[in-house]
Amino acid sequence: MQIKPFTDTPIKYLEYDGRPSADVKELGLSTDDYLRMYRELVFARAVDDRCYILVRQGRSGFFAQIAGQEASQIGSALPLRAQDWMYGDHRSQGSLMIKGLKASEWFAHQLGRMLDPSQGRLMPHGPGRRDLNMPPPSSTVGNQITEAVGTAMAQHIKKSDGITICYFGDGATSEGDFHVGMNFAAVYNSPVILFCQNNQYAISVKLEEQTHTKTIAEKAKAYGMEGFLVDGNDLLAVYAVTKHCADKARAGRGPSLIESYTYRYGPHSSADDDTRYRPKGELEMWRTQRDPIMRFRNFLASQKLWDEKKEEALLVDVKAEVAKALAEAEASPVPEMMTVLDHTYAAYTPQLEWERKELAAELGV
Amino acid sequence: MQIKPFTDTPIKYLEYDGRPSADVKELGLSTDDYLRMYRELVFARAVDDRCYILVRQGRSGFFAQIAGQEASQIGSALPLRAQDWMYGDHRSQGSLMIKGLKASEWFAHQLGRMLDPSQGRLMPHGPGRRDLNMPPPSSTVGNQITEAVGTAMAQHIKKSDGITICYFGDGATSEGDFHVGMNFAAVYNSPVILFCQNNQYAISVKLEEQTHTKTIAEKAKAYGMEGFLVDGNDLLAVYAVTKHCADKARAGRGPSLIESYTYRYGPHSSADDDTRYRPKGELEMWRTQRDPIMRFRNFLASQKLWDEKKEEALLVDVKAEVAKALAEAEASPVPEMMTVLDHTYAAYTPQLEWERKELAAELGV
Amino acid sequence: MATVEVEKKTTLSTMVQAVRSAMIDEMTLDPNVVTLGEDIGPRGGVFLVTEGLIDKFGKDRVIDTPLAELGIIGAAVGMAMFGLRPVAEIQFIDFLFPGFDMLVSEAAKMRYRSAGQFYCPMVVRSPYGGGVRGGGYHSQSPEAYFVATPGLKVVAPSNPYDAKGLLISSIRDDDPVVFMEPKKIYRFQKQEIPNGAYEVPLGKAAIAREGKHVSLITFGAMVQLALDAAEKLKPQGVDVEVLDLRTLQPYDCDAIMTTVAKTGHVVLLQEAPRIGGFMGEIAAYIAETGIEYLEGPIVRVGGWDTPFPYALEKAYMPNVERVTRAIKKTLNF
Amino acid sequence: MATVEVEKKTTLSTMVQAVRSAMIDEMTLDPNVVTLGEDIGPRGGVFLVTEGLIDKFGKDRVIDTPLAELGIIGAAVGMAMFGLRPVAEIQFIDFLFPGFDMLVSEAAKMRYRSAGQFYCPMVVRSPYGGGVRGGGYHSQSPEAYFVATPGLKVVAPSNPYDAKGLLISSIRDDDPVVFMEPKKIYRFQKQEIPNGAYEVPLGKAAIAREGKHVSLITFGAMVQLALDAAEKLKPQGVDVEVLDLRTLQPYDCDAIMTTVAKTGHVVLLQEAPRIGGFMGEIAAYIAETGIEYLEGPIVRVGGWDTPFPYALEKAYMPNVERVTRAIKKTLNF
Ligand SMILES: Cc1ncc(C[n+]2csc(CCOP(=O)(O)OP(=O)(O)O)c2C)c(N)n1
Ligand SMILES: Cc1ncc(C[n+]2csc(CCOP(=O)(O)OP(=O)(O)O)c2C)c(N)n1
Ligand SMILES: [Mg+2]
Ligand SMILES: [Mg+2]
Repeated sequence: MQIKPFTDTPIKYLEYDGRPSADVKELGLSTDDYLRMYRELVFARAVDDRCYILVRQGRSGFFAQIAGQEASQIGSALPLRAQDWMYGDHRSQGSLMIKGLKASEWFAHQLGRMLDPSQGRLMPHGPGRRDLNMPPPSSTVGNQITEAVGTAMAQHIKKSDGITICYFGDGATSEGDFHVGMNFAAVYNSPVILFCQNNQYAISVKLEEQTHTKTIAEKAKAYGMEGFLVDGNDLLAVYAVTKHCADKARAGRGPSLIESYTYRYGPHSSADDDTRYRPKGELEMWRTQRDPIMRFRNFLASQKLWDEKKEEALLVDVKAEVAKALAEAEASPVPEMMTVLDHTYAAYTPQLEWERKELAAELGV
Repeated sequence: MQIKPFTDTPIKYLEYDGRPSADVKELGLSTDDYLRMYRELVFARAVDDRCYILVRQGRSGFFAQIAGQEASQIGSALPLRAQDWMYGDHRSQGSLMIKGLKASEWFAHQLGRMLDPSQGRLMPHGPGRRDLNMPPPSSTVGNQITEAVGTAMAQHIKKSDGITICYFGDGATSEGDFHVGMNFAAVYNSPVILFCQNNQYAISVKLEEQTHTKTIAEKAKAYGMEGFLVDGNDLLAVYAVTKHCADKARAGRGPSLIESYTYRYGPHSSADDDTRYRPKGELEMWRTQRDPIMRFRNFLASQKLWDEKKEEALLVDVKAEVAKALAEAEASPVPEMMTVLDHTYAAYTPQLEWERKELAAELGV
Repeated sequence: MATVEVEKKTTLSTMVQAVRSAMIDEMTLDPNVVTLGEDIGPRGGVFLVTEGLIDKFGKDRVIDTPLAELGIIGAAVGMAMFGLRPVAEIQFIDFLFPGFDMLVSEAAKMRYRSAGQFYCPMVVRSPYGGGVRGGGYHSQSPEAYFVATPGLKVVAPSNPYDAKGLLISSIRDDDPVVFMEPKKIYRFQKQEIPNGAYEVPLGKAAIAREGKHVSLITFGAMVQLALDAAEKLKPQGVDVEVLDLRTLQPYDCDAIMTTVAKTGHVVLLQEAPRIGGFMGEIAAYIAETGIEYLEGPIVRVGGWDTPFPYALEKAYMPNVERVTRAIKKTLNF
Repeated sequence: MATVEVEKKTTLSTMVQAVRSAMIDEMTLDPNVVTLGEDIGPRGGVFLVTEGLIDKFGKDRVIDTPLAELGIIGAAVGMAMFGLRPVAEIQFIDFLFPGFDMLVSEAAKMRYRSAGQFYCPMVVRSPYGGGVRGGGYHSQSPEAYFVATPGLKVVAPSNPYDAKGLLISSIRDDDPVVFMEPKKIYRFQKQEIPNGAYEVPLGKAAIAREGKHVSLITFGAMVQLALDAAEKLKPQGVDVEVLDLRTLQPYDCDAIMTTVAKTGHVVLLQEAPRIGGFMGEIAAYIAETGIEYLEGPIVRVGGWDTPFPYALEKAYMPNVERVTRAIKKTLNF
């Protein structure tokens, strides 16, 4: 698989209508792989839709949709292995679930239940799981970047065969964290992939107000790093580029910056009103002409791997799985009030012991 | 004057031996200008030498030499006008003095006397002067960068005809401040010159350990900004490039990054021991073959503007001026103990009033 | 100076509206006032405090910034030194920390280190505090950091009227002010507030409720909780005085001493964790200066000494029960 | 685990040497201990704490970093989560602030927000404090910020023996520790300290001097000043007990209460500005829990509430005169 270095035309494997525009065979993916990939896209969208409803019902306090970015998230997570580390951001549940987070856990996270691996301790933008090498995403935009680089430095020091991927948005590239993380990654030649999902907005701020370059990917050069610009709505292209960078990192050939050019359909989060800043027609264009799921379905169809009947069966199946996952989450208890003091330190300090007594008295337990 | 955009060969007007390698006439400098420039170089070196002695005598607690960087500092400060703002760093006294700081004030700063415009309130790495539009240099590496950009934004907002120059070192480019400042400058097309003195070391850390690019100047592209690499030991080249960028900023054509490639002769500061990290022979090479003062003197000689006699007269003259400035500084009183509480806020708070009484009691005044 | 056109005398306003009104009045009166922050332009800020401002004052004075708090605060410092009066919005105060260095190393110390030549007449305004299901990074009350930084002033209003008047005073003040807006009560209450600019002085506390048995000292969103607790205790014959500090740095020594001398019992209420919290300062001040008045322990009520939780916010935040227990602890000493 | 070879039993050491010895012993014993910071490689750190370490342990474990505290602390967090025990050196604690966000938003909260799954066994060690003609940015004592951050531990030794033992305990601790090294006394005193690793437990104060009239509570470089003040007052018949807190978060409640109960008089001594300072916490704790023992006001002594000066350092820093005046203030109440 040959990935050419940065140009300002996004790397594509599929045309917008799904027809292959590059040699997809070189990816070495089987029919089963394709079918799994498609299922993951559809599943991620279904989870997203369901969460949106939870928020509207007032049952979840916060939600950042990934709709529109499924190919970007899934395509970049698939090349990773168990020993690899993944740092998500506030909009990466698609990737987290590929790494192993269960949908039921994600729903529990939305609902603040004990099945949530973070046990309801985080605003629901993504929990971590230690056994998956997946720290809880940072709320403070950009904080995960230097951490991911530190983990990659540790992987090098400990001669681990794992690598690290780190997700962040276009807006995050303006923070000092991006700069410092990029520089450390390059200076230490660390096995890390810095994966920027450029969905063109940071809340209301468009990329051209965020920075004065046309792309994010070209910024890599300022660090002596390789940068790649990929069409983030093209699952195969995202997969190919990420796989390339993962192999490179594993081979000790250092870090890469990937810009995945995509678009979010929802408002920034459940607290946002995107009609205030989105130009008319833009969303409609992306939804109808650039949708990553439709594009991959068309690809499958072009390869005679998909038809209406298969689609219907899949939707039924996915719907059932989503319902089951949500039910599991709902069956999970809310955290006990007394646990609010747990996990501040490895052990209770004298001060926290004192507070534990006060809290018990207050709660009458 | 035509300045070509970034290449990784530093822009030069003079060969190392002082012969012009470009058309110096296009700079429009008169013989008087040349002679003043030379005097400033020699004067700066003399002040530097004198401060070094003050430190060795234990009379000054801290000093960061500029020796070796005189052309870089003076050449970049000369194109500025009174209404322009200058943000120095911990090693910019050469520039501050061109902007108008008196040598006597600088010595008073070293000694912590009242003639110091900062009245002994700063470790002596550079005082500010409000009437010169010159804030006190930041101690925290990089902090001045976003401030300078903010000032330039204000200049734009208030339609001032001033511009801003901001000095920092190669090491400072690793801080988030550099990144954020560069990005803001480019996004707002602010009238600012970001002037990096690359003296190849940040204390002991060589540039190749600091960042993975060969130059600093090339980083400008990552912000959609113009970058220039100039031979920082070539006074005319530094002058020409800075003048170009100043004119550009004044014309509303936005910010520039200038990398001035130079070398420091002294240890990082009076607290440093540079033998621990400097490769043998390096310093000697720079001192004997790249010295900015020698180079400019040779240029003058090549133009038949200088000879031994003039040199001797100048040295006598400069020595006297330096001695006079130091004497003035020494004649200045040390700050009164009771003033330690002044200038925390615009007015004394009740808490500080209380402390004023306590301090008076403690001092028995 | 332009004048603000006044049609009616007052407007019924939430705190968000009051803050917005302060911004509009000051920006109208003083062309040197500008505001900058993330999403404050067409989006109007995530809480709509700056809604419509960009249309009124233009892009030069209402500056949508890249996502970098270091740049927001740093640029504000550079603007303020130049002579503007920037009002920097930090979207949530939890996100101030990428720019913390600029605030504590630069804004706070510029006047001192330049011997009064340069100073930073700037405001950093930001929503703070819990009670909105915001979890660990949209709920914090980090006033302790700011109060521990000489050179900064720290202000936190508890109602719309004060919010407007205190913000105007903060903008006009020649020192850097951290203006903490209790987001929990952004839309909790409406008050008639004067149209046109007015000042509520910095450094002056207000008695939110007179009482004689115990002094409950607090600020911001906790004032309402204090009043609720006071009402709760009234039937039990406990008469609580509630002091709303309004300015935390410099705090109002006289008002504190007056109420302590009056009641002899002190409860200090904040949302933040207790350890190392701001109320430690007030306790220390009283224990040094007013110990002769004390008839019981000084009791602090705060959040627990943990990061701010999400699902268990209720178990975390101070509540009427916790406050009344504290009051009884000092009264029954 | 490798073992440390012990030739003599003790070595006469300054605090710098003690800290260096702790680093060498722990890095020898535990291959997961690494250290990173500016100029810590061939330069050996600006105070020579890491002198020679890069030759002993190689570039992978003694990591000279680019000039970016955000990266130093951020990378340390990522290393610690992975399973290393990074010791990050911040050249002067005044320069921690570009990385403050990573410390308070991430290191401190990682365990809590992941419900105990991820945590950060890391140490941020840094020289702090005044008395070295360092001016406003090489002299600060910002412990108040760290203590106000649940999830962090804060340690400050006052002598070489404690420095080594406390640093080893901090490295072995599973929580993030800010280890503040009083640079004023880096080379002030030599003590015989054990060769080979030993622990001084976190969270335990030490009585630096027994006394019965007044409890002078302090830490770090101020312990020496406290002892000097105690000697000064001895001829006047005032017997001062000096408590060296050693760990500021979690502080030693029992030790504090024991000395307060014993003497009934409290003076709290720190270098930092008083307002919002760490000692406010101790005052509040005593005023809540031990008020019945108090026979006079709790008096705080600190730096003034200004930024740290340069030329007037002497007028700024606590001195024997200031401490003795405070002691008399509470004794003569
Ligand atoms: C340091 C910080 N500043 C501000 C915020 C508020 N905030 C949350 S997400 C966001 C925009 C992020 O944009 P981008 O990085 O493009 O990611 P996207 O949301 O588009 O996926 C902002 C401003 C924050 N969480 N952290
Ligand atoms: C934020 C911060 N970190 C560390 C320091 C300590 N320090 C002072 S100068 C310096 C090196 C600066 O190198 P560079 O930017 O190249 O400037 P130079 O000294 O070479 O002129 C360091 C590490 C500091 N002052 N501020
Ligand atoms: Mg985005
Ligand atoms: Mg340098």
